[in-house]
Amino acid sequence: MSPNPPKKDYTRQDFTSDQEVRWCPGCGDYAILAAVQRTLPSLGASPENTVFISGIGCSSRFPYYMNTYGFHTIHGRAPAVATGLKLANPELDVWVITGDGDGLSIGGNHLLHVLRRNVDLQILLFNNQIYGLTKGQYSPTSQVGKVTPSSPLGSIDQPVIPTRVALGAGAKFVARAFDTSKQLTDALTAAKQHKGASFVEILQNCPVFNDGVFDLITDRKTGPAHQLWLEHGKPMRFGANGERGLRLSPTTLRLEAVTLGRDGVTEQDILVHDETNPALAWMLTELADVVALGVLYRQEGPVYNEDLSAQREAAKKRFGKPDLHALLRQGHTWTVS
Amino acid sequence: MSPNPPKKDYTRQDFTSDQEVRWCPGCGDYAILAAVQRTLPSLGASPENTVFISGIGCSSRFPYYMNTYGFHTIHGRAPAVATGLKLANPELDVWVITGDGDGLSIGGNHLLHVLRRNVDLQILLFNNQIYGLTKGQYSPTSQVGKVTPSSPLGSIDQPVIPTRVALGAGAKFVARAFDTSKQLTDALTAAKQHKGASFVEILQNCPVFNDGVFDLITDRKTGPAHQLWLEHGKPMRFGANGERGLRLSPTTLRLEAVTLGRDGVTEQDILVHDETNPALAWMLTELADVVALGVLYRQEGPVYNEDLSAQREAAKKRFGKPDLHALLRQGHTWTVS
Amino acid sequence: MIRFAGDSGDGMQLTGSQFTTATADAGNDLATFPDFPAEIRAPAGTTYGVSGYQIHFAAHDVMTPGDTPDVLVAMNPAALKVNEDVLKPGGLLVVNTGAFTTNNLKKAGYETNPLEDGTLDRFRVLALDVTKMTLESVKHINLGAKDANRCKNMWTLGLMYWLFARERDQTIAWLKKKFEKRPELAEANIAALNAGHVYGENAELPHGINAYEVPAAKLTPGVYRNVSGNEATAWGLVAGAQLAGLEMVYGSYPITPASNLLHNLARLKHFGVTTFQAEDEIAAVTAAIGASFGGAIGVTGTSGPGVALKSEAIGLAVAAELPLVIVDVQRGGPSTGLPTKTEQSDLFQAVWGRNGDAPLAVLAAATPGDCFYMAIEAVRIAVQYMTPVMLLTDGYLANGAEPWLLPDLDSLQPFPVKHYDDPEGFHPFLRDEGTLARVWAVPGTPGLEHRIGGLEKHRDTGHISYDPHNHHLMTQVRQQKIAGIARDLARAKVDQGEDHGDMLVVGWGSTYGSISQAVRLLRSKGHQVSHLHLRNIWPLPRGLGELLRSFNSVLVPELNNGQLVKLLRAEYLVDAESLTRVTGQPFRIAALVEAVEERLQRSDK
Amino acid sequence: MIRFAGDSGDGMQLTGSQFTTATADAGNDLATFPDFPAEIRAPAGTTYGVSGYQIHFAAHDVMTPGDTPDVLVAMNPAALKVNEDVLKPGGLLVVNTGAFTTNNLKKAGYETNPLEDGTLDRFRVLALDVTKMTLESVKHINLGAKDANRCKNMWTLGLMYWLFARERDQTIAWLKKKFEKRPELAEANIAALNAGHVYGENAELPHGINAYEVPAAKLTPGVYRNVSGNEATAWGLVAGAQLAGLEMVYGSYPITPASNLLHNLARLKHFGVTTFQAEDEIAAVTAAIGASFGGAIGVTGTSGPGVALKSEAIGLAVAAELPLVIVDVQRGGPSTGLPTKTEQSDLFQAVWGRNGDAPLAVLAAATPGDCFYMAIEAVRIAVQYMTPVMLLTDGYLANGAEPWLLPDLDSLQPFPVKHYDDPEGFHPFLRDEGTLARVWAVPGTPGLEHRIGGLEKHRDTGHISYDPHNHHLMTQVRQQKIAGIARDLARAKVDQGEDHGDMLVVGWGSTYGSISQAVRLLRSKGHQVSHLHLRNIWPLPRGLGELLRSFNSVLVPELNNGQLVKLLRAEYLVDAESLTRVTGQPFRIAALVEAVEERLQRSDK
Ligand SMILES: Cc1ncc(C[n+]2csc(CCOP(=O)(O)OP(=O)(O)O)c2C)c(N)n1
Ligand SMILES: Cc1ncc(C[n+]2csc(CCOP(=O)(O)OP(=O)(O)O)c2C)c(N)n1
Ligand code: SF4
Ligand code: SF4
Ligand SMILES: [Mg+2]
Ligand SMILES: [Mg+2]
Repeated sequence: MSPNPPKKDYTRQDFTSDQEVRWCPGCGDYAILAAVQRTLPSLGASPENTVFISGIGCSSRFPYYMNTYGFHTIHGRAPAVATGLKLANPELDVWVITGDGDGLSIGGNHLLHVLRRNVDLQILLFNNQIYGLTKGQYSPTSQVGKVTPSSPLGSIDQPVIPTRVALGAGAKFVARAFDTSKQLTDALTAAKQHKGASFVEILQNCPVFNDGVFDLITDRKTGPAHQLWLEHGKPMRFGANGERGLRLSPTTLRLEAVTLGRDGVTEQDILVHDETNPALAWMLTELADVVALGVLYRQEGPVYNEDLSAQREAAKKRFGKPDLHALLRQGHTWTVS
Repeated sequence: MSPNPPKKDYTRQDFTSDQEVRWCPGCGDYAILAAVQRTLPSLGASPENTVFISGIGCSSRFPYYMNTYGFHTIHGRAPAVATGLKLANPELDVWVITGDGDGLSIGGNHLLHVLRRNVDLQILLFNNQIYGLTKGQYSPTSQVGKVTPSSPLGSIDQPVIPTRVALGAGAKFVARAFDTSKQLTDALTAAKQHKGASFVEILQNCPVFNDGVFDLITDRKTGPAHQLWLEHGKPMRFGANGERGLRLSPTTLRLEAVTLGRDGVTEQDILVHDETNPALAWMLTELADVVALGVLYRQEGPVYNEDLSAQREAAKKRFGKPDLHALLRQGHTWTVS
Repeated sequence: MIRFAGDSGDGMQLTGSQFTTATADAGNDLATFPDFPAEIRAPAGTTYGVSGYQIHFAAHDVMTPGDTPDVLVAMNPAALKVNEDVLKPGGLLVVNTGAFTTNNLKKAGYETNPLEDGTLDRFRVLALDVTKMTLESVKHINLGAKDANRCKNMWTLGLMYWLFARERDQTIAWLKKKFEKRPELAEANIAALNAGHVYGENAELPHGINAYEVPAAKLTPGVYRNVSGNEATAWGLVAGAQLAGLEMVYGSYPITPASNLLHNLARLKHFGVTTFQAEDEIAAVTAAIGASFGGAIGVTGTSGPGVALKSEAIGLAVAAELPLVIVDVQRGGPSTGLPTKTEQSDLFQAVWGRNGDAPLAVLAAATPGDCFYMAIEAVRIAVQYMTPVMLLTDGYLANGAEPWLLPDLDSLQPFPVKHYDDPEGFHPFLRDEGTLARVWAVPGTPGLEHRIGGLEKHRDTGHISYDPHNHHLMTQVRQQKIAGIARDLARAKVDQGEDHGDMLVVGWGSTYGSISQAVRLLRSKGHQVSHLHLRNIWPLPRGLGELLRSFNSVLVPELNNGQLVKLLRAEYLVDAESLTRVTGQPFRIAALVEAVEERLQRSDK
Repeated sequence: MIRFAGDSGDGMQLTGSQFTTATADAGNDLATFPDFPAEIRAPAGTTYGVSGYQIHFAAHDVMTPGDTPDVLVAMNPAALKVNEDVLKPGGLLVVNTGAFTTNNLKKAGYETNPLEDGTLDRFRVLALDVTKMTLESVKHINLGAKDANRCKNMWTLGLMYWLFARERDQTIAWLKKKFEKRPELAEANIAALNAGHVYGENAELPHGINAYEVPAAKLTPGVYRNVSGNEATAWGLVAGAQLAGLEMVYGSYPITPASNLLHNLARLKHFGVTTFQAEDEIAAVTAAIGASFGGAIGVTGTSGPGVALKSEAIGLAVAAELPLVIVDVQRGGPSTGLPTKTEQSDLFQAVWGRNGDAPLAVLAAATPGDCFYMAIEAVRIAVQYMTPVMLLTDGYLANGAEPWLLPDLDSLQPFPVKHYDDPEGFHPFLRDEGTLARVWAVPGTPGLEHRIGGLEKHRDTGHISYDPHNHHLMTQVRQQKIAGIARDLARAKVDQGEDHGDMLVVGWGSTYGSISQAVRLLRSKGHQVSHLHLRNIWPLPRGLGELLRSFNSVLVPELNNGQLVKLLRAEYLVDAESLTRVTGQPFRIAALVEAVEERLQRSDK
């Protein structure tokens, strides 16, 4: 349906809308917006064929700031709206923007189903472990004990792990990054290149209602000891100088963090990342000392909108040109004269 | 709230209501009903303190046939209704009955959240891989290619694996059985004994709309080769004479089925089931040749309704007797005379 | 009028539909009313497992399946139990004595055998051991007991064909096709069919039972077929999309009695129809909205509980001003209610069931065949006004079938959509001055990149606006746009009778047939009664108020507790009276006639 | 009347509420209207980041925060820009010149400096460099620039206190408490407050600006506090549960402007209140229904979009006949609409927004304090009639505060619930002959095991029933039960004026104050106008029709596009006229007066 536009060299400016950005000063959403606006031109995207679909939340204001097509829908339903859009026009490059409340609370079911169907979309979930827009209630990713206006004595809800929910749903691309990480660009690029539903969790700081929850991971000083950036086929090492790594304990079937050179641990003991192994991805979703970042899991698989197009073509071949006149006359008819 | 009834020796009859059972002849639901009615007396349950909450579907007719309290609610919402009931009266023994459509399609999000919160309930999901009540459309567990009235050219939806969805949600008790399996009783018993949300997937034959989808697994002849009944601390063996087993391939980090005595495989090579290992549970949710049955995963954890009760008690201690008069006068007041 | 009744497993729906086809072939006008149990396949012999199929046919036009059948075929005691009260006194009762075993009698709740205790004396009873005679008729073919027994319905059908002088050819052809792969079954069924017919010819039937012959009805000439409302709706949506020149995306979640809309459309992929079986109703409607945003016509179909779930999202389509068609195949409520029964109780929900001031257009189809035209009209209004349109049908229309004069497709007026593509001065809430519709600019169009959503938009820029005055204006524009649709519509006019008189009976939806027949009867008795049937529920057609005021009284019969009547009273301050029936079944003509006469007498005093 | 306006970060809400408290202490009657931006914290200096707080106080009773302020405090150019049109000509404008930088002027959209270009000549302008004077006043305390700058609002408050002769003690005490842990901040803020006050006393203020003194209002004697609607609703629910002798389960999902109902209740665990923050609105309401099934009073609160999502489940509570209270804190629609603005546009949704005939009771609170009593009434009706009850409030009531005469709790009539416990002849749909309420039998009770659900029940056994006649009866019973609630209610009577006359102004909900004042004004001008304010929307109170017909005309002002007016026309066939305002703001009294006078004149001709 979409016309083939003359190729043009787009810049970040071309993806920036004329609307004033209305997030709180210091909000992590700014960094994510900048990363997306910066990355899109390099991926060959064009403003007219790119669409951002969001639900409701601070994060879901995102489309207004992109000079692309955009739809700020209703709370939790962006994956379903995006699915419908892809059904109408599979040529479009569709991104879903959601939050930990929008995508995992009210919208959890749509996320589950868009992932299992493997509709070709990029889904960016901004996880700030809080409901920002409604002024700071705990969310499905908030830690137990979190004191908020709706949990004055501390939350008793066990949080979900977004990447684990995605794997449980059958997602075929699962990645994680954080708002200010320079590797966010890589994650976005990989997500865009993957055919099918790409799920990217982005840890995002909300300075107003949940300041610093990710500091241990994202801080320049403490970060390196807690960031494990994954690369397919490379040993899983982390630490300021890559001095630590992950090993599989063969007896307990659990991953453990070890230090190279200590207790006789050598490079050989460090597990190599295989992004196609679902069990490994599962283990990486929750580690004790460190957070796995980058692409946890990636696996090609049948893409919903492609299968649908194929089925449509097959039907056309099989049933021929649509003929409403004939359709109405299928079965038994009779003539009154 | 609930009175402590005089202990009585209940029988299956005491749990059988006077309503005629209205499932199709040969429906797997009959066997499940019988198993539940048979098992409850042995668990010390009493009709007046037991409640069955269901959504909508053939399976959700279940409560009518139990001589307990029951609520046949609306499509997909049984976990939320049950949560509310437990909040009002934590003493009750509450069972949720749902189907693959009710629990994983429209109700997927409530299932996710009741599992992550770990509300003390037993959740039985009757999986017949079809929408029975609405006459045979494919469901979220139907296999790709399934031809139904709504997928005349075959379904293109990738199915979910219910136990995997449960693990992804953070479930702490995950089991699987099938309608006519005699071990269903054990699974029900374990579910009841577990504190927190117990998720039991029950493979159920729908002779009318999806006859025989589980035959390979449930058939007397072919079954033993495809049923792996798990026992904590025991090697994972299966086959008519237990001649086969599961081994962890250390190179690929995947489970593989092997035959004892062939290629030098011995009892020592067979992995021992550890029901507390989430990664193992994850791998067991989908095996190539065989279906893992029994308790895949069990782990004690904080129980939502208990934490809530504790918090309520703490609040009572801290804030004392409720005094509405004083409450209204908190903060600034003044007198007009 | 004839009613077939038996166990769910007895094949009564097939029998009924074969009889329908044969009757249509005989040139009669007809209407049908299939009535099946809520259980998928209830245990044999129980009353709640009884499946029925009623056909009304006559030489004049038939509007409803009729109140009380003249002939009842009861294949077992339960079928008799459920239906004995509806058979007209003096009517013909055909029973299969072979099924009147002690066990079956008990299951049906009979203490004594009604065939023996005299309770059936008010009917002409034809008690035959159909089971035995069927088995006889097929014993030369090598069949299992079950398959042989299954031919009972064809034996019965054969007898009825004889009784009503119907042709067997088409049923024989159908049986051959159906059992192509098992010719022995085809043979057996045909043998049973013929045996039943022969029995009628030869047997000495008791006094008063003999072959009826209903002469052919005078129908408009043309090609006919039988059509159910869900078929006609599906085809109408396809026709509407073609007339608009658009692809269609149908998002739905199965629900009785709307599911077979999805089934019908799923077979039409080659017509540019994409069906999407969503995870729930909310995903179904939001996917349809996404599709409309993408430039296709988004359609979603469901029944009452599903519409309730969709109401927040429908509000989004109202605010974003996107085209959307919502088909509500109404069923008995509240809540799960009576899922397999019909009702007209979602009118309030359709017109007013949303948060905020969220106006949209509401249409209602009057007959199964009318669903075709109303579906086209729904698509037209949606795309021409950039608005959601709710199309109300119901379980009775959806499953009931009627002979339908096939439309001349060339006579349908196309309404091609041109998506907007001019970047000059563009913003997404630019409006057409006439229709007040905003432009439909579609992703993929260079230079029209824009953002829409559920927040209030500024009238002149399309940007988010919290400006109080602008919100007031936009609220009014949304209302005026919908009210303005009435300009496109024909003025209100009566369907039958004069445009003034003693009483105007105002109906909507599936009561068309019963009201129409009742009014015909009343008029033939000399009453000054007219009938007006509303197809446009919102906005109401121009001139309706005047028309209502031209009658001494207004009666509004509805299969609900009084909904349209409130709308009319609020709009026109006319003292319209309500007549309600919430039994999950259509109005009985006699009851309508009686209600009208009673009121006319009352006002005479 | 005074309006404080500044950047979101300027602390205007705190300033306003302190001024409110001081004013209440001075014995004035008052009403407030906080008005904050939709963004959590919009960039400084922009017009959409302006936060306002308006207080109306007077010696007579005050009903609304007033139309046009007499005094406007504008802390920056954006605040001036947004508010300059509302200040009364000749009103006092206080501006902080320190914030009138070129950059800020540009951000606010001023081309030239309004302080210099003469555009403000119509006001009495008091242009002060508040920033500079504040920094001066706190420089003896060792503070960072940011903290020092933040004291501006207290400086301004001090000046206002001087202008209106208010006491500073209570604000000083409050500051000490607030900054207990950072005494230097307390000290600075107090210093600024005092400095502002001193400035007023000493400065040579321009001609025409001097200390106002508003004498104390004549209020009913008693203990007062300020209360917002969401506080009063929360406390009323708790009181209702206590009067019923029940535990309460409040299921909710956060949504503006209902969230702080959840927050308020979450602090009351020791009152037997369990709050459950659900995963969405559907889980929130179904959990509340589950709790009611379990014998507690289930309550759920939300705003319009949330009610839309809950509508299917509310139908279940109607069908299962379980008590349930739904609080709808209305906001601007349709769809996401204007989430932080007020509106009364969910009335249709409340009364009719469900599938099927699904009647329930609808109440509407008139003032913040009234929320307390209406919440109790909602609980009473829910448990006495075994029905869902919808309580309508709105964003204006929810956040606006008014002085509230504290209720005498002992005078509230208890309505203790006794759960049913007699197995003799029990079935779950046994009804009370008077109220038609079914019995409330609770899991855990021996001998009363039973099953309920959304399918139709038999009237005499409580079992599932597909019987047509029974469905008709049950539909009617459900309707009669709700209609019967009117027997319990006081007959309709006017709130102000005679029970007959030229015009009756009928209002509901948060327009109470403006209508009441407008009618007072009209009556003082000699017009025969009365005011009736509906708190019972469904069923309507007895005698309402007669009353409406006792006036020559009826006007229904609503903050929506005309909803109650339709209900009244449909019910009583009275030609009630609609007056609408959908600006997200309360009615202006002058506009009401004008609208009424215009109509009275029209009918004189
Ligand atoms: C149906 C509905 N329910 C509730 C809301 C209120 N609401 C808006 S955003 C939000 C949560 C936002 O949290 P999240 O998705 O984490 O986004 P964030 O603001 O943190 O970026 C809620 C509860 C709504 N707009 N619509
Ligand atoms: C809101 C709503 N949507 C749809 C339906 C229709 N419906 C009833 S049961 C069902 C699916 C049942 O499937 P499953 O849960 O697998 O149960 P089964 O009948 O197979 O036991 C559907 C779609 C409904 N009752 N309510
Ligand atoms: S509230 Fe938090 S998430 Fe929302 S804009 Fe402000 S800082 Fe960002
Ligand atoms: S349709 Fe299938 S699942 Fe439903 S009752 Fe019949 S056999 Fe059982
Ligand atoms: Mg968040
Ligand atoms: Mg199923």
